[in-house]
Amino acid sequence: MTTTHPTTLDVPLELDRTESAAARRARLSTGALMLVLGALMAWLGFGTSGDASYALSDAFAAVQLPTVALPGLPVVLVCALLTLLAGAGFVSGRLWGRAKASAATIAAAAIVLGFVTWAAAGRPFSFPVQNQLAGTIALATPLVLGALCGVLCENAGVVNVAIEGQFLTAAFTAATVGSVTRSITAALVAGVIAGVLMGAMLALFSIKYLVDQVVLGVVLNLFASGLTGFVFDQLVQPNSTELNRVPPISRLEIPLLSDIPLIGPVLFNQTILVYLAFVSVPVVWFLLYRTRWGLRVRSVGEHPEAADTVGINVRAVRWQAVLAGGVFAGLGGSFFTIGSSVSFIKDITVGNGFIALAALIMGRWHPVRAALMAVFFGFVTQLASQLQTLQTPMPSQFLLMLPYLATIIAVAGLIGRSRAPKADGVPYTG
Amino acid sequence: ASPPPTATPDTTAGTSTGTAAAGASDFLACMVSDEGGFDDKSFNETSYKGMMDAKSELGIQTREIQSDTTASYAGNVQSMVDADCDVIVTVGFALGDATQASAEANPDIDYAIVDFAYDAPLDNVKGLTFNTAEPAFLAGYLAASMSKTGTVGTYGGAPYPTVTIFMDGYAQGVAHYNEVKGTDVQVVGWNSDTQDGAFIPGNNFSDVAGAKQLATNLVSQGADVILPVAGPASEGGLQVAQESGGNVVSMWVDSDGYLSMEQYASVIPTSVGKAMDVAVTDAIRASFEDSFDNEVFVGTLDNEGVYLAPYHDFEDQISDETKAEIEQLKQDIIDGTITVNS
Amino acid sequence: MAEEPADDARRAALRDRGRRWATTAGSILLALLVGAVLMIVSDPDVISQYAYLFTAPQLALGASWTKVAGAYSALLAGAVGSPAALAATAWQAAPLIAAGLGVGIAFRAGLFNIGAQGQAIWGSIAAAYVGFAWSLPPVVHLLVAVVAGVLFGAVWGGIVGLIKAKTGAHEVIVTIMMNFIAASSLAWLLLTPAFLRPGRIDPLAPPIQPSAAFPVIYGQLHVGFLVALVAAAIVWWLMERSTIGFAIRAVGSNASAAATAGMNVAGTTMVTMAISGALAGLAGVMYALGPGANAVATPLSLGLVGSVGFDALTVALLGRSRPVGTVLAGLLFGGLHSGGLAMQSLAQTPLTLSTVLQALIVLFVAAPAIVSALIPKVRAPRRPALVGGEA
Amino acid sequence: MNHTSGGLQLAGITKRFGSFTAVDSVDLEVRPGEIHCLLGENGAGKSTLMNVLYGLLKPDEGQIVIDGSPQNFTNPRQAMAAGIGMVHQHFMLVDPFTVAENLMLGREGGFVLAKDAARQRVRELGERYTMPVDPDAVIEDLPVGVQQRVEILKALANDAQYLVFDEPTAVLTPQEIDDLMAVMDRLRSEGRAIVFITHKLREVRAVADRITVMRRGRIVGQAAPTASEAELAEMMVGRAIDLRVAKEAAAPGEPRLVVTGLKVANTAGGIVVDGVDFDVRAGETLCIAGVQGNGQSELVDALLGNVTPLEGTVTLDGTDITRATPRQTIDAGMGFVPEDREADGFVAPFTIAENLVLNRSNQAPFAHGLALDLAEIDRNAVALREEFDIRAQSVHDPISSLSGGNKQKVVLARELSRPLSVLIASQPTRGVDVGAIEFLHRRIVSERDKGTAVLLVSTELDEVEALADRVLVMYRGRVVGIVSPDTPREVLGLMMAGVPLEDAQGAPRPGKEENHG
Ligand SMILES: Nc1ncnc2c1ncn2[C@@H]1O[C@H](COP(=O)(O)OP(=O)(O)OP(=O)(O)O)[C@@H](O)[C@H]1O
Ligand SMILES: Nc1ncnc2c1ncn2[C@@H]1O[C@H](COP(=O)(O)OP(=O)(O)OP(=O)(O)O)[C@@H](O)[C@H]1O
Ligand SMILES: [Mg+2]
Ligand SMILES: [Mg+2]
Repeated sequence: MTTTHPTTLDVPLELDRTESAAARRARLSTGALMLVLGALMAWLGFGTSGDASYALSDAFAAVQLPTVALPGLPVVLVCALLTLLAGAGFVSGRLWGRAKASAATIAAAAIVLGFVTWAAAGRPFSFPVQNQLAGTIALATPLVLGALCGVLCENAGVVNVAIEGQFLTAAFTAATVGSVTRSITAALVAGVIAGVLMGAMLALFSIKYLVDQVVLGVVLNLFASGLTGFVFDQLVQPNSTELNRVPPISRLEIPLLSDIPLIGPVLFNQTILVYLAFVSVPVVWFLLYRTRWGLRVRSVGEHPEAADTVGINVRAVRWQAVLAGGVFAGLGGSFFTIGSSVSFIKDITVGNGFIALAALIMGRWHPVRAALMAVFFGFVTQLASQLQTLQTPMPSQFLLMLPYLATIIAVAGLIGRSRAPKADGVPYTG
Repeated sequence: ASPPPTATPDTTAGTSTGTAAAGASDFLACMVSDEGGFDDKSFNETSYKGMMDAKSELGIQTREIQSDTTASYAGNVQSMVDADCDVIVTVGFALGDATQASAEANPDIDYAIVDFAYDAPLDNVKGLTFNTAEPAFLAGYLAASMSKTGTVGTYGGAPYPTVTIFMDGYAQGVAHYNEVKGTDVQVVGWNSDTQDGAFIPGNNFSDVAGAKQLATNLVSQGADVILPVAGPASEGGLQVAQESGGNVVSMWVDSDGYLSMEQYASVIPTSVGKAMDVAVTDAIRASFEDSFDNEVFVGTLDNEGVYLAPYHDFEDQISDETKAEIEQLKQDIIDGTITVNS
Repeated sequence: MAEEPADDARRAALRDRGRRWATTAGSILLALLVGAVLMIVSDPDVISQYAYLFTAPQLALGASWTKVAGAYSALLAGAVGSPAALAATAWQAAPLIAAGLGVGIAFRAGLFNIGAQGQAIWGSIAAAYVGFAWSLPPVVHLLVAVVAGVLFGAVWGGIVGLIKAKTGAHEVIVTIMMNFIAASSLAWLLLTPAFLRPGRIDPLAPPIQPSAAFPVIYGQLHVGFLVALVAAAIVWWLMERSTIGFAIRAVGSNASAAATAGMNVAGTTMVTMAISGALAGLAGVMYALGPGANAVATPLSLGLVGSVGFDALTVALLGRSRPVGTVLAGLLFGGLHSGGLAMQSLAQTPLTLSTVLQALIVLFVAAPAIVSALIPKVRAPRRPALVGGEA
Repeated sequence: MNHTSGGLQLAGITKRFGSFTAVDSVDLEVRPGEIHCLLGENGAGKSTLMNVLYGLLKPDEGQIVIDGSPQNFTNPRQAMAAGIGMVHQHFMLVDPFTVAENLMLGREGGFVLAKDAARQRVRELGERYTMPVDPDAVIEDLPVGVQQRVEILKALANDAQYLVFDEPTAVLTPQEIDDLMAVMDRLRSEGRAIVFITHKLREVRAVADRITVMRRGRIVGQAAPTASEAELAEMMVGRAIDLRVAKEAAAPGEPRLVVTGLKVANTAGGIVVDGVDFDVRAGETLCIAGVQGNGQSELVDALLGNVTPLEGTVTLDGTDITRATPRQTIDAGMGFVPEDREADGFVAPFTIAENLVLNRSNQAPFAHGLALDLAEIDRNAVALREEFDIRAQSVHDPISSLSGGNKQKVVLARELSRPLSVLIASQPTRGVDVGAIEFLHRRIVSERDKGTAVLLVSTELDEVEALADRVLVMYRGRVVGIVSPDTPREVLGLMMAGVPLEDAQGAPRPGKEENHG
């Protein structure tokens, strides 16, 4: 007998579509946000006077690009107008597909340009564009690596709240080993090993002993903080000349590429860790989405029973993913000491592991999106820090809150509910 | 929390610092750090050095306790009372209340507090304060004279008065230079009008990486002489200077960085010194010798409680003319011909 | 009709409870052992003695023993060695209990409140402000200050609940960011005229008036500790005997079934976060209004609440999010804190060791199989001792 | 039947979970070229036995022998290598993966995924077994029937000689079941052996060569394919079962629930209920029949107030409840038995007593102000346990300790313990064994007889036939027709696939399994 019935359901149901409640909420809140920011900018704009100058190169850059002076008032007002238009487009629901994406891009650019112009207009200093980019990269590097660690763990179904702890142990180990050996390579290897060992603790307790993974992450962070702090107090600090004098890390200049004006020195004259971070993003993407291993990792994070029924050793794959994640967390942690040529101090990672976790969730567990979110956070943080030096009217404490506020706004207004891998955090007992 | 009063005087710390003169006394000097701890490469550490100096000089016993949280200050001071200390030195304005309460309850013990002075002086507490604006003024003048870009910079660890006083003095020094020389040297990182500037996120005096980022921001705007006022995080400024290929120099604060940060000696033109160690040693000595008084000590250029450190390697790069001008300014400040607002 | 569970079921439950206690005791023991090893290997003076391990073992062992025994006896003395030490432990435990209760309530609603830190900061700000800026009659002043702190904590927590309920934003991200914002807000407030001491510019708020401080009972033991115990009792009633608790537990265990049964999941999320924040705020109140060793409360300043928000997570975890467990866990960690201070001053052992111990204890309790593997007599309970989102 | 002797033997297999013996020294023989049906009520141990065979569970005792050689599987890979393939009771498909990715999982070949080869393989298999699927379709976008097809292809991909189909038909339309039977026929004629597990006795009788019945982990007997349904049911449960529900003809009164022009979107924004009109009268049961995933769930969600409809109105006893919240619809007298019991029906760690007041926990008599009245809650629980024959040691036990049928009794007891205007029951007997079905059906009928309007959603035609006074067939969010429950199964089946009543009545029906009776 053959399947001749015209009636069998063998194609996806083709339904009339309406906007889903979630999409509608995201659209409206995005639009409202744009309107508010646009209005705020317009209001601020009228008080703007003088030019805002943008220095395309750093003061001491070898190749000096011109400094561009933008007239404050008109630029801020135009940016405000663009933002308002985009916001109106979103709220009205008239924008679809590419138009919507373009509007969002334009609004984002207008918001940044408008506010920086407002802040820089009439100030005695110019806004250093190149340094803004360089600072973004420096701040984003460990976040990207930490988020990648989380991407690997959580796609395999192991929640990783312990990135902070992995960072901290790696930073400590790298600093100590680097100080003793005077070798960057040895330090990085040590940092990676520390990250992997912390990963192994996470794996052991979550996969073998089925400890609640969030609980475990919190405890591991505390453990890392206590352990590094104790050994630091007891052993390293009294002998800091031998044990805590990190060797300088040199920049590797990539010929030709580093000569590109503006971005060349930023992107192609960096330390090995920065290159590693940015190469890691496509590597992790490739591993996850194009290899046998990645397929298995994602399957055990989504439906471990299904993986089990086709003969995949769920626990082994989870172990592998968590340990592999440890490599990236180890590199990210090393950045805080070795990567910035800075000696270890207690709790040097100051919550960056949590920010990496936030980037991971905001990036919806996808390596590229998570990395972009890390870069977003780095960008806003650098912007806030840079604006402090422009003598803007905003108190410095408010500026320093900016990245955190921006993250809440982004996650509440633009991103909303995000779906984790289905088995994320669920121990496999089968 | 107050540990029970069972302790015998500490010996571990003492042995490492060198033994006292013969006939070690049973006079006990004690110190309570603030949250930074005695390894902060900054005022806790310098104050601690002052106590250690007193120990080797006077042959007394010492004892110290680090505070981990703000809430443990009172308990820690009390534990020193319980340990029968003769003089208790507390470090930092944050210990002001705990010190006051303890001093009022124990009129027989002498107290000294670093970086703080009470509006209504207490009989048995000596405030040790430092008018660092004075040497910072000189540093600002020097910085302006050294700058090739016409821009100099400063940043702080947190907007505390003990920090901003440096930044303000520095900016005034630059302004004075501009006035005298008719130049227009700019200061990034401090705005004298709003009394606000560039600070490390999280009020973090130990975040060297954050400090480094901040110093990089200043340099990207053309600052070529930097005064970091951020305790151990000031190292970030030195690093940026060292990696700048000779374009940037960075000063140091509290102690002479040429000596304490010797791996960066080549980029430190001078330091804005704050002789907390000397003040602490003096206070302990006074208590030991029964000449303790409650008069607030204000470190000034005049009494050398604050100072501009020697130029060391930069001796040759600073013109004799500038040196002479700075010497004159120092004299003018001492004489009161020039006043530095702080 | 007899509604008693069968006898052997009850016996199994009892046995389980016994095993849980044994596991906890075993965990503490193991943690202390690991801590001892850590102390020995990280002390160059002690380790140097190990060079003579084969020629003169008594040197190495003696040095190790001196080191470890010295540290732990100081720890013990500082935690429970005297009435004053006990009072100090209670002082440390009070905020841990309050914040631990808050984190625990959120856990039971399936929410992970990493934001207790920020909520405690706001609690301390509000309580301290009322404490120093307002003048009210004695008892009233204290009450108003406490209520203000609790209220601000509730608002700061409630905002997270609101954002989560309205937009679906992950509470972990939002609370992390809110912690940073709370800390920055405090830093900023401390420099505003309203919070500066008259005539001074140090970032240190004026001392609170005596009328707003918790009355001292003995040594460092103050009424705030009793307030924490009362809070635990209220939380117990709320969770086990009230309709709100019923809804919180239902939403935490199965939000979708709760919604189908007519419960308002978004509303419950908000209420839970507000209650959680209120309790964390109460922890902040303890720091702001609790008289310290000199019977004077520490003035509002940066770092006043320490890391209570993060310690509270471990307290709630160890206490299985249950009020009684939280009180006991709070006392244990309070003892570790006050003992740790004694260990630092008496035995020159860094305070960070008590952090290590704290983490290890929770880690071992969470994995009873390890404890029973290492200590043969201890059998693991059937149900693990820690909860995440379970009711 | 062209195959060698030997076949597959399970000898003395025992599997315990803690102190509970799920499979108790079971012997089973499967011969090449046969379809061997395994019957048994829920929890009898069928899946457990098959999981042992497939290497997912390690038996405590016993031996697996294939073609004379004893096997010792420690994981499914070895079982697959020995020629065993299995379609599991619950979907073992990774939702966000494509069909090709699911098929290649576990047998990917090289380190870098060869997706083209996998696509090719899907097409080949689909052609060979006349079960075409788009290799690039993402599983979560596919209807359940196609998902089941993917599962079957997965099992066939290894050229397995022994196939286990564990309840594959539970989610299929009658037509899809026909197709599956045809595929099974074809596999049998190729000489492969199939173990077929199902609860639908009709199917058993259609395809089985041999029937083995299990009860409480043991084999209780063999039956011939000619045995009647009543005989099979009795073997399974161990007592005579009345397969027909005794009920009087309905005496419908006023319309109580009236739905007009209802339009509902799912969470992704697809319009899955598209202009539905119907009413349910007092004292009648309206059944919504249809294949799972045709908008029934969303329709019911909208009625309860869990989702807000895009258009249309719903009234309950004349009151507009279109935009009411679940709280309001419940208070207005709507009783609700959700489709997914575990997800929506109860709170697993809560006690039976707590679950029995789940939707009235903040109302008198169970609460006064903020305080719960525990005594009253207990009293209520004890009474309902008695009335609904809930088999539990104590009402203070967590509901999770109950069997599926008893969990469902708790849910139904909760809903029926208060005066209702309308009872909405979705799949009230899914995964429940024959004995409990009997009880649940009787209670639903008696609620109807009290004058409650009953809206029953079911994908099981047997249940529809047993309970309905009128049958509404839904297909892709629309009403295909409202017909009498006497309508022939074939016609209902075609309607469930979207064919309007008139066309369905006229359509010639090929097929061989109409030999029931
Ligand atoms: N992993 C497990 N742990 C404990 N008990 C289990 C486990 N798996 C199955 N059981 C129990 O073993 C018994 C047999 O279950 P099994 O799934 O084999 O039944 P079944 O015959 O397939 O029932 P159904 O028709 O409902 O699929 C049930 O009582 C079930 O609760
Ligand atoms: N995970 C488990 N661990 C231990 N015992 C279990 C487990 N699951 C089920 N059981 C026990 O197995 C027995 C059968 O449970 P199960 O849920 O399979 O019942 P059932 O026969 O399927 O009933 P029903 O037909 O009503 O669903 C019960 O006594 C139950 O307590
Ligand atoms: Mg069952
Ligand atoms: Mg089964």
